[in-house]
Amino acid sequence: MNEFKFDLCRLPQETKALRDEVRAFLAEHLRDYPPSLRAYTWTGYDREFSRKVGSRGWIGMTWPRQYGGGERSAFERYVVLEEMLAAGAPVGAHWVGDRQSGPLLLRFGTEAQRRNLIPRICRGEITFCIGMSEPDSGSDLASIRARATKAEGGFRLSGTKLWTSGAHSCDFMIGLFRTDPDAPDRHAGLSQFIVDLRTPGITIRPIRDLAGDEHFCEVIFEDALVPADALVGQEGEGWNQVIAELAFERSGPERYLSCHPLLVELLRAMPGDADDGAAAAIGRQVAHLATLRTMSLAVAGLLEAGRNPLMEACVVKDLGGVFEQAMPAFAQSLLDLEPRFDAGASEYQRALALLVQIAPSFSLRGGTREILRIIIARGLGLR
Amino acid sequence: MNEFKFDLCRLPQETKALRDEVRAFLAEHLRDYPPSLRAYTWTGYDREFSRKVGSRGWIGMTWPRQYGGGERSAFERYVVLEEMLAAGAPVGAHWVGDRQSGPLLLRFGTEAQRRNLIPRICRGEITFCIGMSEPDSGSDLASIRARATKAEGGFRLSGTKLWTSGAHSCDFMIGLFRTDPDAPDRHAGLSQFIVDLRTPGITIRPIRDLAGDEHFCEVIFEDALVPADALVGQEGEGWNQVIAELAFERSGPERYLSCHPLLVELLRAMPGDADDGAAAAIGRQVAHLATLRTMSLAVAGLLEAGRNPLMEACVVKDLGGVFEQAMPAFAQSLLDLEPRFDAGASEYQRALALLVQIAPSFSLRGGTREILRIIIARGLGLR
Amino acid sequence: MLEETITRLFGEKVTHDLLRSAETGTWPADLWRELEENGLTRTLVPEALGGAASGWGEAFVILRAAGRHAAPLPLAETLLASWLLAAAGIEAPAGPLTVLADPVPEGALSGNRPGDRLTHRAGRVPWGASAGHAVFTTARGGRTHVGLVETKGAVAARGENLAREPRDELAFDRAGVIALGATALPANVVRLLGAMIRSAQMAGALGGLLTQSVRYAGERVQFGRPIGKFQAIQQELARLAGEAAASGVAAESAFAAAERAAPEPGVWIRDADPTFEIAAAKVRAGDAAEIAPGIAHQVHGAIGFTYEHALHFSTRRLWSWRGEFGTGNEWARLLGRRALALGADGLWPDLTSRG
Amino acid sequence: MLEETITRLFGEKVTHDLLRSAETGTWPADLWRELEENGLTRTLVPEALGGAASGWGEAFVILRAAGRHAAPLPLAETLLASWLLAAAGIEAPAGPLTVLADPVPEGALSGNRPGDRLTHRAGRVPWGASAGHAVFTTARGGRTHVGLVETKGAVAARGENLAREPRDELAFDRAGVIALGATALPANVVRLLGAMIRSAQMAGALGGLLTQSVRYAGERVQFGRPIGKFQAIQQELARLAGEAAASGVAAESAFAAAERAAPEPGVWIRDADPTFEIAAAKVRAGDAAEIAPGIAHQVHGAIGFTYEHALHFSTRRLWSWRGEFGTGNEWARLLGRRALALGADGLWPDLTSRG
Repeated sequence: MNEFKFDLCRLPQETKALRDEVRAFLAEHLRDYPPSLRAYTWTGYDREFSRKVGSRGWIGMTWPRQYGGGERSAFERYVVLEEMLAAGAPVGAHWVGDRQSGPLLLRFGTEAQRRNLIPRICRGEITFCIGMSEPDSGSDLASIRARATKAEGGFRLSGTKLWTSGAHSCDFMIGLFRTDPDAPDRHAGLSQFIVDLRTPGITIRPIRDLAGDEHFCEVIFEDALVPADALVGQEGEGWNQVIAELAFERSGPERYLSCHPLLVELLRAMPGDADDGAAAAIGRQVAHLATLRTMSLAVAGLLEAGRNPLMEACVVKDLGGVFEQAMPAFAQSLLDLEPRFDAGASEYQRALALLVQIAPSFSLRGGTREILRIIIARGLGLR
Repeated sequence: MNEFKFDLCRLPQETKALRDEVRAFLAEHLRDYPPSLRAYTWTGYDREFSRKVGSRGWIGMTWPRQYGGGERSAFERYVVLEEMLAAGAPVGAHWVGDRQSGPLLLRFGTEAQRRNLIPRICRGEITFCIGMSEPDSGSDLASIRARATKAEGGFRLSGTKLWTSGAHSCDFMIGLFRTDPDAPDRHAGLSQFIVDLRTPGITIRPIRDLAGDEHFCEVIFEDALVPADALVGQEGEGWNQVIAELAFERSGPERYLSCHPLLVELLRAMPGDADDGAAAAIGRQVAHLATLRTMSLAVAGLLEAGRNPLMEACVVKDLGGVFEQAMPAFAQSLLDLEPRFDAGASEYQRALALLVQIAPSFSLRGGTREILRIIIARGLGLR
Repeated sequence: MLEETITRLFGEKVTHDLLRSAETGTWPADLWRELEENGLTRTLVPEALGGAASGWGEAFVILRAAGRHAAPLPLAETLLASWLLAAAGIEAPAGPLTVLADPVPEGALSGNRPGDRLTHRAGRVPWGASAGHAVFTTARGGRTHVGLVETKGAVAARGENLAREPRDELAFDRAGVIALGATALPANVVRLLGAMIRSAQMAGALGGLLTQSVRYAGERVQFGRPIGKFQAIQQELARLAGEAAASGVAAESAFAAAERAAPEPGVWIRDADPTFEIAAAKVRAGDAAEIAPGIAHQVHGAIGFTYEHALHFSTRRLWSWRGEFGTGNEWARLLGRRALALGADGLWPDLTSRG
Repeated sequence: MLEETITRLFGEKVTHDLLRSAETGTWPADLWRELEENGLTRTLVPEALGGAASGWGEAFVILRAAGRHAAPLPLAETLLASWLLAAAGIEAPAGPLTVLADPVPEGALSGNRPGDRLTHRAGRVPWGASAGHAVFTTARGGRTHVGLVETKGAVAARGENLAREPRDELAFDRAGVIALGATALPANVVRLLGAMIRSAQMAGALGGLLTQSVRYAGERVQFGRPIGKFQAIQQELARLAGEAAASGVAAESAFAAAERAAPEPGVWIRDADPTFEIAAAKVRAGDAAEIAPGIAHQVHGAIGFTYEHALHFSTRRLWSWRGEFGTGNEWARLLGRRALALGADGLWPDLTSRG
């Protein structure tokens, strides 16, 4: 059996000044940003805000300077990220670019792709979405059917991507398409493309969610022609590139801070004479929060040290997901206030209303909880 | 899909007097029986007590008078049972006979078997255990290897039964043995036998459990000769008979009252100034307890009406198991008292100490929780 | 019979389109008329007052079905309001009715006869603006009186719950009291029976979640087979089934207790106080509402979070209803205080004395 | 290195037989001698006082291993006691030591110098009768003093916890105080660091549960295949792994905080108070101890409930340790009161200021 190994990791002393800078920035730019919007955390979308963040050098912080990056440490990036998330800042417009698309291009992209796109990501100018899921493939990505067919001038894309977060407000999609329909293995024959979403033949339909927001999209490709250099990495290597990309996704502070603004507002709303039971309940949340942060930092440290803490990242994601998903019910167990978003609702109630509705989705993001646990079980040596 | 159907069922008015009788009986005979022993509920073993219960006509209550039964209703039996369990009475010595072996013999036994055994069960004179599990078969009963081979004068039994509760203090085992090793289907070729445990060639080894008690046994058969009329029902029909027997097991009050004596002592130990959080936590337990009882009674009513509420019984067992298994942790969340059983321990602490240790086993009794839920899922139409 | 009728009616009429349009504020007039024509809005009213004279058992069947189908109109409130009026010997006016959850203070009424005036502000009144009349209670000389007012002109602010059901603020300013009558009912009767009707609706919604989730798990294919074949999904659906079943039993039990306490309007048998069963039902449904929607959404995956899919009509109602007419916490506190007062030796005898 | 040594030592010496005999009251003399010879009983003592001068980080590794193997002797208590003595500049006597969890009241001592007398009764002293000496704390003139007494003659009653580890009552009646010294430690230092050492032992025991359960799931065949192949079992083992990992991280974090607060005995840096991390570790381990033993037992089935199987040596310790030196509830209350005092805008800055 593989024992999971979390080497503790403290943030270097130098990060203190950076943290103060970020806090000052947030205090200035989010002065009037209400808790009910902070509750959206990394799904909050504000291009203007992202440009400001970019101008401070807080996007692509660890990337090479030659592409506009900051060549700063993973810990400095971690500090910026966790401050943004804890404050519920609207980081959605640069979220995917900073977290997934940029690293992907740096790793698998051509020099031209990097020169063209990375600096603009760093400035917070361009926004990305990820086109993986399809109507008939949820967790089972290998069943993807959207196709890219070689054609005069590049590739023609056809098919439908579903649940693409934020596509209606993005500039580019990193999409997974089947380039070789005859590949013997379902995982083979897939390739990744950078798709300019203004390309003719692409229709984007936002999908309203249960809370009334439009966040998911359906993206329909009807023989949309993309140039040959839209291909990212090797043709047919899409699956392996995606797997590498998913690993970036697993254990950041976004894995346990999605409901943090609610915890903050709950503390604000608590009566002064909270009884012992309520104090213990809050203390328990704090203990779990602190532990998750230590675990997540440990994984960041292992990554920075060049190790590959895949299983540890899965464990953080699993525990963090359970933690943040339970937060709305926890809040309701302490305060008998109705979750609502109509005219008379308080900011606490609005934040609660949003999270009551969307928290159940937290165990679906980036693979369901069941699948995550099966991966962990395999890491334990069970199969 | 099969929707589960619980028709509400109130106990008939006539049962009131019976309930009072049982309470008076328990008040008299268990006056000095401490909570730490009551916590054993139906695993508490006291032949003397069982004979007293028998003499009151409270064993085999629903069985035909011609065999010593009471021909009373299932509701009257329910009342006696739940009063005994709620009080934590030591019903272990007549438990299996009343609940499983008697009904089995009435259904599948020969006239001679019934005449010989049923009246003695009713008088609380003889005690039974169930020999099903084996070293290599836990939940998977079809993998049974103990054999019964036809021989001069009856059958020779060989093999080992494991986890046989109370075998060391019982008179008879109803055992499942393989009579046809060549049967094509693993479920075929099994037969049930009534085994007099004094038969030469049988060795009973009690197995000490983690709490220090001896409750489980290993029973080793070395060519033990039982007469031909030890066979119960049809040869080769053992599997189907056992399935019928398991159904008797599923939804009685023992499915949610196993920790009831602890709840009672918790109420006794609670400080007078319990805060709102503690009150709500207790209220929630009461709501679940009341609901489980209503559900269990509904199943009893359906059975009495000749229906076959198999799935409903599984649901009660599942919910009841979760409820009673969580009780020790619930108690500890309300009172910071150490579970202990040494000299200075209070009765509450002793009861808690026992149940902290054995409650995890509640989800194994009569099939694991996982298997139970798979059965329920099938009942929902999933397979 | 009744169950079949109502299930057929809701099944046909409460379409996805109806639910969507109701959430934008459209009153489902056809559905309401259909319910009225079938006598389903007056089932708890005695024949003498023009009703069907059915009992709480029938009301349970109707309200569970209404909850299962997320019927977007104040049927539960109307049944309760018309029963309250009947208890005071008042004939219910036509059309949908609503109730004020808490008693109106004595000083809010200018007198105690019809023709008197009500000055009072009440928040979160279910369907306050859609119901033509509101029924309120008030304590007078030690007795609970039931009164009737028009809502016209009293709508101070529109609001809604998480399920986008109207929850309006009514401000009565010297509103004419159409009728007022004394009853034998307890002072908290509206909150009590309100919790009960919500528990039936919740049980229905939970059953609906189960049906939808089992169906979806049987249809949705992942990794080459229906997801309902995966053990991990089966385990969760079994839990969901348990929560739905328990809530249904608890709610039905509460209605049975109400039937014993109030076998007909106007009668309230104190020795048969149904508070215990009602509190237990609301607590049990509330606990289920914490577990079940998560399971249903987990099984449905992303599609279940879209407004286009019907799942959220049930889950959002559960998230709303669990808090209405008292949260699970509030009712659990009551049960807990009761248990603590009964003490170690009183809990079990009390429980078993109830049936 | 250290981890390998200690794991090998416990792996070889803490056999099933040793554990059984320890539970009947036999002192594992060989094992203790081996630990002493390897210097493992004095790791926290400075070289000047004859110790190994290691830090809390090493102590964590040792105690986690002790917990994982259920080592039936007061190694944790001895490490803590010898560290307390060192903080007061007192040389630790040979042999096993124990600690009194709570400070001795001022009046219990007849003076404040060696040679003075202690009259005091302390319950649930871990290994009170097996340890030759007990270390206690007491407040004098605003400073925490650490004192040393023999346990001989003071054993008033033997007791044990659920894991059958000795928890004795000591009654000192004018017992001679061998040494007494002032320190810079906080008044609740024993309870605080006691909670910390238990959290390390619990993390070890949880890791042990995981190892045992995964091994068993891979070996035990049901329905024709190892039960570890069933998704339902895999889901549970993944949860168990998470609980074990989180508890380990929380405990290690607490020891790291202790190392910052007390980089050597006698030093206590107030600005680096480790209370937060220690409380979090005890709470986290306590929550894990509520979930993990159930999963381990569920996976093991009946065999895990037998005394013959080793599983219960770990699960019973978890059930015992979760309450010792403060339950999870108690430490959670402290964290909660702290969070409430910090308020909405103080929680996050405080958390991040810690590292």
